[in-house]
Amino acid sequence: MATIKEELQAAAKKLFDDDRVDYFVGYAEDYGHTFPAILAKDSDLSRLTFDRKSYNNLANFLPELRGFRVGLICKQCEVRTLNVLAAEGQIERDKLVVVGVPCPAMVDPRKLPQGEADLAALDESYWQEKCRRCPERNTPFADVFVGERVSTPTPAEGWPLLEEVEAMSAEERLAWWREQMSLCIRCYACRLACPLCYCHQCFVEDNKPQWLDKSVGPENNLHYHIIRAIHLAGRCIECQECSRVCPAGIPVDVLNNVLSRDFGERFGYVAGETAETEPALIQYERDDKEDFIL
Amino acid sequence: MGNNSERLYVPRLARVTAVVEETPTIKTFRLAFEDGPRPDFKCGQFGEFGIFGVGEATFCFASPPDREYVEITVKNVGKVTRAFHNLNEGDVITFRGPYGNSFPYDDFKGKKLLFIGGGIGQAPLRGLLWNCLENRADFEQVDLIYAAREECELVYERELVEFEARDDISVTLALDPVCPGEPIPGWRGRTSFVPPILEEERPSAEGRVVVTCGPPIMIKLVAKSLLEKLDYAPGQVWTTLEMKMKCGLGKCGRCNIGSVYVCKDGPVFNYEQILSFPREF
Amino acid sequence: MAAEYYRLSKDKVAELFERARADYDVVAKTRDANGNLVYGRPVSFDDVAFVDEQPPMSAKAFALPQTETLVRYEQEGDKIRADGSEAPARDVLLFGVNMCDAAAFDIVDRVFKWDYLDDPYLGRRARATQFALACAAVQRDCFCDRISYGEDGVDAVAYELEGAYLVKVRTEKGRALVERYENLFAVEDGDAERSIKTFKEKAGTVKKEPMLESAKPALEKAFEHADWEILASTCIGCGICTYVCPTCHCFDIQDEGGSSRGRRLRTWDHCTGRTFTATAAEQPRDRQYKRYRQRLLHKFWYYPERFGPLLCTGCGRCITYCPVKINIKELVEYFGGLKDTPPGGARHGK
Amino acid sequence: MPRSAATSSECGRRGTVAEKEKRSARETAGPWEPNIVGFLCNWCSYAGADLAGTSRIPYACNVRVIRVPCSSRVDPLMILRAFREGADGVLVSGCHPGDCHYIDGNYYARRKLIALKRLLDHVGLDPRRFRVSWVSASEGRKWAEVVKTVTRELLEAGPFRYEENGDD
Repeated sequence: MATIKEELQAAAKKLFDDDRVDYFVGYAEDYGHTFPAILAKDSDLSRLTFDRKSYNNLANFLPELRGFRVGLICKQCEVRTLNVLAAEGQIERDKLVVVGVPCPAMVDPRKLPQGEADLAALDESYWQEKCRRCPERNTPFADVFVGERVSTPTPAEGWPLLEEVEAMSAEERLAWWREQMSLCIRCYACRLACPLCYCHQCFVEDNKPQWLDKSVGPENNLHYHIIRAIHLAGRCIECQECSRVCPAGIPVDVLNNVLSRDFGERFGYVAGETAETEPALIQYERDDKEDFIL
Repeated sequence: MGNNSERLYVPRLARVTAVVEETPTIKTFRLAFEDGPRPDFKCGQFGEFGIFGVGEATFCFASPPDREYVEITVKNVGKVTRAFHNLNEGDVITFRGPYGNSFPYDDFKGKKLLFIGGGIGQAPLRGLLWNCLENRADFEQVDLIYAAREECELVYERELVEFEARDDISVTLALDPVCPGEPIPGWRGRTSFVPPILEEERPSAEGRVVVTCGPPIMIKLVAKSLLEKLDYAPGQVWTTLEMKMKCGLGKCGRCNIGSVYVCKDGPVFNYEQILSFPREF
Repeated sequence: MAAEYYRLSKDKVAELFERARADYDVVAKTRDANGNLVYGRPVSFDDVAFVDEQPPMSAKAFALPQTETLVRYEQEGDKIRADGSEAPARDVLLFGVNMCDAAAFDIVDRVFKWDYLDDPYLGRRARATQFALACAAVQRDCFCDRISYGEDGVDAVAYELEGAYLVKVRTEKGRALVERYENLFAVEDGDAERSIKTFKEKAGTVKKEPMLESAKPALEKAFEHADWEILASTCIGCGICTYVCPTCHCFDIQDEGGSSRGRRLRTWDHCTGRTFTATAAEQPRDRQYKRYRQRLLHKFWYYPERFGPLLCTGCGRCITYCPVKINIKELVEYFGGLKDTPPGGARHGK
Repeated sequence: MPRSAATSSECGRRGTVAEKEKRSARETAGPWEPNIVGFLCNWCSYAGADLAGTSRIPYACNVRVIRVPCSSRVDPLMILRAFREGADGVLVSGCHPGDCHYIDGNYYARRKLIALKRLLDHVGLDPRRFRVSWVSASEGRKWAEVVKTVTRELLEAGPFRYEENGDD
């Protein structure tokens, strides 16, 4: 992976020198962590990196940089996110330079062994679950390509944790979700780490009417997570950032997977496939299948 | 100290005895305390008034300290204020306080006082204004400039007429210009923002104290014009800062600007202090 | 009171825990449903993790719970009865709490005792005894070696030596704990302070200059530094750093229920949130970097200026659990003049 | 909450919908009765319910009706808030697909309610608590049937316990 850092730093420097961007959003390496960084013309580009801990979805930082010309490092997750954002009219395409990077499959920080580990060598058991289902590791389109194309192993089928929870009875599922929700501290990191949660005033901030009580507890938390999943129905591209950032380790993306799978089976719908794919809830078919309406 | 200090957050209860509709969006509520003596407050202090089931909000005392009743003026802008606007006479509200500091009344004695109120900002000034008028001899001169967005937004309109009739206070009323230069038909006052009026009247800084309250943008522009064009010293311009507050007694960490807690060290500040704060505005 | 030193052999810790449960409401580290280490109320010592590992959530919730009822009200006829929450019924023993959590209480007490006495918080603090377990190694992102607090506010602390713990008792509450279970403790005769010093050197928790307190003068001039915008704009404004933090204490007051029955409660809030200071008139902190700047300056400038100690014990949780790994120590060093290169290299001007 | 559309004699003496405080008191006389919030679209289901009333069709009066312009006006937030405020069951009723006064309002509503139904089923909420029906303006009898089935099933399901949250 050594060369990808130099290629990235060269690409960033070229964009600044050609005055094509005001900001460059990528990953930086410092104090033992890899983290998202917004760099300007005079920033020290030598920190730029791309490794298997570059799991943040960088499309999440575009709203804060609205109006500026931005260079954005994009792996497959970011590209599918940009497709959804473009379909929803949130992208100023002419102000965006997509820097495509082939993705080496990201590691799940919770599975990382303590202390230093050679990330490149970590096998599938350390990967984030989404990476096993990744259909294509190379970015389909980009303004600037960096790094050589990589081969994509055949994607795994299904959602293991979702299927495990669905195997339980209704009472067991309710008890399981209530127990998970008793660990939720409503920090809203899952909402704010999600690039598709960009509403200026979110329903959790409403108080006229007050949809959601501010007190923390299993019921209120469950209501919040259900509505969050509804608002991502047919939009979520399963970058799994919401589950990664949860300090209590709650697999909140399972709720999103319920609808991704259901919308796939029921409407043949895959979120973020192309920039023209309309969000699922603003379109319909006359014969949409349903099995519960009286 | 606040009310029953051993139960800091348990509020006292007060009953609404009168509701006056000042403007379509602003009402004044008169409150009576039946569970004990009326809270003893000074001009400039505030309280946390609330409605059980809805919430609490921060309002300054809009009546002079020596009246037997307490009045607050509420603009309908949010969840709690809307619930206040649905109150009728006889309804019960909750109260915690009085909190915060007050206008340095004694330092103002012997000076010329210029009150500059903007819209709902007239509420915190009203208590002090009546206090000064009832001890008018303490002050060399009392002037009032009161501005509002439009005529139906004029707060305490009956009292403004009363002040205009008095000879010991000069009153200038102003509405925001709809289109510059054109007077508003049937309007007796000026049609201009406050800073141009100040720069035209040029009230001298000599022995004068300005007390201003209104939308933050008005306070900033008024202070700017006083300090930069009319060479007032920052210490002569007093205001009450409006930061979001929840506890009102220095615990919830919400109202601070730099190391200053607006609910404990304020809300009344002079511009000398404000200029020493970090530039949060 | 002068410190006293005792020995507690490792095999007596289980017995101390079991016996303490009769007299105290014992809080100790245990595992939750997802395997996270948490401060909980384990029933038997087998569930207790008597380790120095740091739980994601600090012990703050045992003095300032995340959601707490301040007032319950009930309509009776035309009268409304409102009563406050009850003080805790039993003494609480924080058994094996990290030093950075134990010391945080002493720092936060100052704002809750400032003029008005916050009775719900102080009620719990009065009945709490802290029996800390010193860290034998620096953990992931800790920097308590750069913060000058020591063992302040800790009733008793155990240092793990060969086969036994050296227990240093610092307050009346600490002595009461030891006296109550006298037969488990032996008086320490050796040079206790020296073995504590060697313990800290081995653990790497000896204080190292420059201390972060020294950043305050430069921070006071850095409010309008151009690099805040670029370094803190990656902050997504979630509540993790403030909720996991042992010293962040900001809260919101809300009502729940109908007009005739319900409660007025207090619940944690975070200054990094979008609506923390939003009012009808304006929002002074309208950009995300201003909100992050508020959190850092409150801890390293505003609070020490007002109450003395930094509002930080260097536990590093806000770095470990930050979704974008913003490093508060590096930013304090950069804006506080202790370092001249910004973390991650982002910078506006030269 | 407006006056209930059901005006059958059986319900008359219970009068208008109680203010939410009385309902949360829950000590209504007699055995426990399920408390159902019904979102009825103005053009079809509300008219159908009205027809049931004017045709003197007796049926249970457990449904507190909220009239909405179209079934697609019903936001999942309202449905979950209804459970939070004390509802034991929520019924959303609109025009049959194709009859919508706004042409395709109920088609959008169908997808949104499918998504909510799938999530509520997944987290284990009793499926009898959240029901959707298509009732046209002429189907007074069907409306009475729908309410009867929903009420009967909720009597079996029992009250919806919304736990008081997060006390220390």
